[in-house]
Amino acid sequence: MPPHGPATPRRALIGGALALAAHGAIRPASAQQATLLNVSYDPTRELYREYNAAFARQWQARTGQALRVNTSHGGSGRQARSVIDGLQADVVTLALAYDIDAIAERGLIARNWMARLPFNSAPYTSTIVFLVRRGNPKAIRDWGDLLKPDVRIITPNPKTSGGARWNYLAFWGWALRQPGGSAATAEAATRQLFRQVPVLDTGARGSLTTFAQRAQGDVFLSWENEAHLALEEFREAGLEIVYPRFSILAEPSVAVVDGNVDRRGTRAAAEAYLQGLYAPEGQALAAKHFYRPRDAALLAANAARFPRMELITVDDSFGGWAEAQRLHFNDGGVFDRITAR
Amino acid sequence: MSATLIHARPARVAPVPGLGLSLGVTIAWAGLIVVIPLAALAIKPWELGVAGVLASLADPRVVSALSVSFGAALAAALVALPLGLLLAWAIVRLEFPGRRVLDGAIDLPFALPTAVAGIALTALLAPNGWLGAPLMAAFGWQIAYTQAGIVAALVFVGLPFIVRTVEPVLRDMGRDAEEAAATLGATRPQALARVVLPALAPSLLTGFGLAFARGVGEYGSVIFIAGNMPMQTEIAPLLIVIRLEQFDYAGAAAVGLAMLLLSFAILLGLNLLQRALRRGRR
Amino acid sequence: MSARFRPAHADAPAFNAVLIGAALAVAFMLLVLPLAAVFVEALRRGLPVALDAIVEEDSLAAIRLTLVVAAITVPLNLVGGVAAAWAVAKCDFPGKRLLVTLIELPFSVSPVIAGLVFVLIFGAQGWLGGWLQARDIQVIFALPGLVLATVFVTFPFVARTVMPLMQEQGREEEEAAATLGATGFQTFWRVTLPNVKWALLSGVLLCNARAMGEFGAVSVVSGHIRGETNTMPLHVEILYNEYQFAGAFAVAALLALLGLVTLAAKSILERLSGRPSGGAA
Amino acid sequence: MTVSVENVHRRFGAAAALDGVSLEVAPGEFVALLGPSGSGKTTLLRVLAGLEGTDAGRVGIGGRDMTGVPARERGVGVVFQHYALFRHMTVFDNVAFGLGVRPRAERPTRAETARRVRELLELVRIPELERRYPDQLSGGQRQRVALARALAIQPRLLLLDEPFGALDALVRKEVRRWVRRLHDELGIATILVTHDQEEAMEMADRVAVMERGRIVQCDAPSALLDAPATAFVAGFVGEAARIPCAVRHGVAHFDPLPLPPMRVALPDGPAQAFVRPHETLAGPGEGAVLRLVRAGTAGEARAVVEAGEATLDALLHPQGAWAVRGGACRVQLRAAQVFGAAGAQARALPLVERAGVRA
Repeated sequence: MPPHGPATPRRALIGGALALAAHGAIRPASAQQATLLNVSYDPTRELYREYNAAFARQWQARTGQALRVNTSHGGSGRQARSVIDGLQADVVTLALAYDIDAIAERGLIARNWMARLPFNSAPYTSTIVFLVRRGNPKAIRDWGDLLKPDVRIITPNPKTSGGARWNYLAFWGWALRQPGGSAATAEAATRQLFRQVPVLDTGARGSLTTFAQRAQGDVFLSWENEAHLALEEFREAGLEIVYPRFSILAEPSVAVVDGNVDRRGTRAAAEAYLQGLYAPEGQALAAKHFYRPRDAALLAANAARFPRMELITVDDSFGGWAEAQRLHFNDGGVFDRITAR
Repeated sequence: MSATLIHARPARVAPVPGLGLSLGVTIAWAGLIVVIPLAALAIKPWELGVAGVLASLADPRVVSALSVSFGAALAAALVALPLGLLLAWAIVRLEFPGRRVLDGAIDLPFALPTAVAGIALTALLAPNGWLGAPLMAAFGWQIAYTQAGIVAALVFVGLPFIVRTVEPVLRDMGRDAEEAAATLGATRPQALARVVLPALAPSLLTGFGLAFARGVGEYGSVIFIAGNMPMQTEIAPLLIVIRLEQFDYAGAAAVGLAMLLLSFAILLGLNLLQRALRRGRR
Repeated sequence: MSARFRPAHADAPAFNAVLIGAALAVAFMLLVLPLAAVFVEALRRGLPVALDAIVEEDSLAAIRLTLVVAAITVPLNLVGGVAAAWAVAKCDFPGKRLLVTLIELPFSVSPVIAGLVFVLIFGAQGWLGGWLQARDIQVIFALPGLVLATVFVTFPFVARTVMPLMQEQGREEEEAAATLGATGFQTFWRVTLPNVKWALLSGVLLCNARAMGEFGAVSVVSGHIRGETNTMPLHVEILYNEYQFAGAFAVAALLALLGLVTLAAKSILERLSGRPSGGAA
Repeated sequence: MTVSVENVHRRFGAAAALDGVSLEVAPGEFVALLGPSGSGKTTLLRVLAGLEGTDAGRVGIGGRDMTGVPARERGVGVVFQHYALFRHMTVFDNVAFGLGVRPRAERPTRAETARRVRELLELVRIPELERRYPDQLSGGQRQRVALARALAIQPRLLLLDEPFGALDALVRKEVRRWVRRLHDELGIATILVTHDQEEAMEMADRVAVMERGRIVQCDAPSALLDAPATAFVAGFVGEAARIPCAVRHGVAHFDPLPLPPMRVALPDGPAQAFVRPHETLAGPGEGAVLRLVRAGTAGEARAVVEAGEATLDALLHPQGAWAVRGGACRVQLRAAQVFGAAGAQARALPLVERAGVRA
């Protein structure tokens, strides 16, 4: 080693420094190839992989500019936090309006973001359904069946997963609507529900793996689109979807991150990217990946894939996301209370 | 030396040169990478005020997560201690085919990224896994998604620390002391209990401390296997992540600081214990 | 006649056999099985699928990024670790114990905290966030952040493996070199370094293995952008979350292989050097 | 006999560490095992201690057959080469160890143990060190602790494995005398393993010289010097130069070395002559060259001469101005031990005795 030794660390240092520079430690505002970064949540991977390619094609056809759309996926809350901490997202497509509000609070997104696009800035909707094992051995048909003593429920942690918050609120909404239902009875029922949860993964994807791959639990509370994906991905596990009569209208929201696009000069592409989700091609892709499209005609055409359900909304039943978050999910909220022993 | 004649006052001569440069580099390096970041961790929580920090730590979930993390790390280090000693003994003292391979395999947990280890351990120990299924069938034991799962993951992570701290001491010790004990009339168990174990005790304690400290903070390998149920199998690092995701930076830092101080206190205690064990030895 | 004589200080062969069996069983269950599980899962859908997952564009980007991060981290920690070991082992100064404690501190810091501290400093809401943003410098969610978190986590490896050896070797040789007129650098280069080179290499290899495999800390500062800021361990997580289990385990197996090669190199070096080193931790 | 070793064999793989060793040690006797490294002396000591097994042969200690008896039941005190003190125990605890590990029925009371330990520390003259740890002691002090520890079990036999190797020269000499005196006081049969012939000669009643797993000669020190049994002993014990020669008709010829032939009662053939410095005389004359002249410790003058290919230590005889460095001289041998083929040996004497050569 001695003869070569001296150069090695030095060479590596120089190499490292070059790589550092080349890799864009200091990112120039205008890159040769335009890039967009879509910071999204877990279950949208398949949808956006396809949509990104389609949009890049469109964009090049329209403007002649080559565009690469990158995506980042993770728990919705973590993703919002990353954007707040400086992840250079051009658009965010998250599971809850609340997470986008959190970014807006730090001034990166205009406060009126929800009004800037149609349908509360949610180009597609989803809902919460049940995924059960083949033949539905525990005969789970509706929310009430979840509380049967021998039923074990798999859901991610509402603290870390957007989808899990929808699960939680859907159940709470159902409990409220039962005869004699009140906040107190709903809390008691939800407490019982979480007693029957053996594993709380941090995200929807981890939970589904636990349910399908590790054979934990009898029912998985799932995004509708995830449930359909699971039927394909875990064909050998033998899963079935159960549509409860009643569920919640999940409105995954999207927004342009004003603070970032203005600095990066990507506003035009970013806005077009989100608008494209409302265009026929975007809607069709959403429907293909089992998101309920906003386009009424398209929804009607897919009626067989999206059974009609009675759906409550967060705004109507919980007074909006900020209120729901404060009451249920913040530290010291109802969720903390019911999981405390 | 003539130096004393030339200098009016006694001259302090650095025996080995290079202190300035090496110390400069070291301090800059340690300062930038360790001191400043940890200072940030130490300062951040106080944005909440003293009462706020205390309240944030008194949350039963925090208390539970901390006790799960520390308890599991302690249990894992205790489990890994005899296993590590066994492996170190086998590597140093026993002759058998595959000893070299075993020696190499000890470091596997270092080589396997923690997340991968977590996934692999979950796959093994889940009730339908290679190990989990037979354990479930034979004893009705469930490892994955229980505190036992956390302990299992931490044993995996901590084992090499114990083996690799005990091994060199065992090697260095040779057999002289045991032979001396034998010639003095000690039975084999007496020799092991009175001569071998006490001689290994300081290194066992060091390995225990390392495995424990590593276990307390472990995240990647635990998160997949833990079950993450609040108040039961939720570990402190996960709580930090959760608080971060709720944009509660100060709260996250408070948990982090508490973890750091607790492990520091425990390591300090172990150090003192070790010094007591080494009384009089230089 | 007494060929079966067993000296009093040795254990019964049967007892030793039990020990060996137990050791192998422990090693098999705790060490070999998890690794085997990785490879079995990787090959479940056949070698071609596994290879496809590795040569896929985003995987290659993750491999490249991982190597770049390791290539920057290791030399930084090499220089720092050697300087620290030299200062501690060969010189006297006040505050030495404190420095040693500081160097070992990252071992007992949760990787999650390691990520957190850099968010607290460099995040947009952090101490330097505004200043950095005004200059359009990206630290976290980019290469520098990944490198910082990795350097923090792997910080003690080189120092910890080299320091005990340097201490054990004492100062005589350096003092001898000084009396022969060598400068500090010459002394280091010609006397100290050759004496510790095997331990140093072994520390470097451990540092490298850990740098490539770090998950918790980089997970906090990565941003998880496919093809951009995903290191291999993070890419494993992503593939896993996309239900591409074979792909996830294929990349994991590649990582494990890199680690195994590193460890094999380390043990070969140790054998070559003829000194078993306790370079754990 | 305190120790009787009969035809003991011990192999390690293909190498025979002990190849038919027999040795008897009388009660109270001090025997040294002397030999180069690898000659089997440490193996023999370990066999006696019960730390090493034997492949064949018999080991008896104090009249009891110890073959196959484990070390802990032998009651043999061992001082190890590097002392093997228990580092985590104080001096006191080290010495008390052998008493504390006895079966409960034979174990002395705490007070009795303390008394015995203090007595032993007194005996080895380090009573003030009982609270210290081994790392806080000097080499000489450690050695005393090791000795006290070995004596604590009241051994019938004391084994010392190169116990003075780690001490510096001045201390070593003093400690050697002290240990020998201690041995004489206690009367315990002692076997010392050493590769230092001076040590063996000075301390032991008898010295057993070992070569390649055998004891080639076991005799009083003076007998080893005067009548070495083999060429190996002649070369290994005492100072001697080895000179090849050829025997023809009862005369040893040193050609081509410029040395006078000697008469010797050996059959014809090649042989080896061993000459000691005090039997080699350098006088005025031709044939050899004086390389060095210096005063010996007893007033005699000594010289180093170059006789052809051979360099010999010699006595200058007569002393005088004739002897200058680089000057010519003539070498005569007063006597030599000559070993012929097949182990035959005889004392060689000058052919002609000249007046004045006799000392």
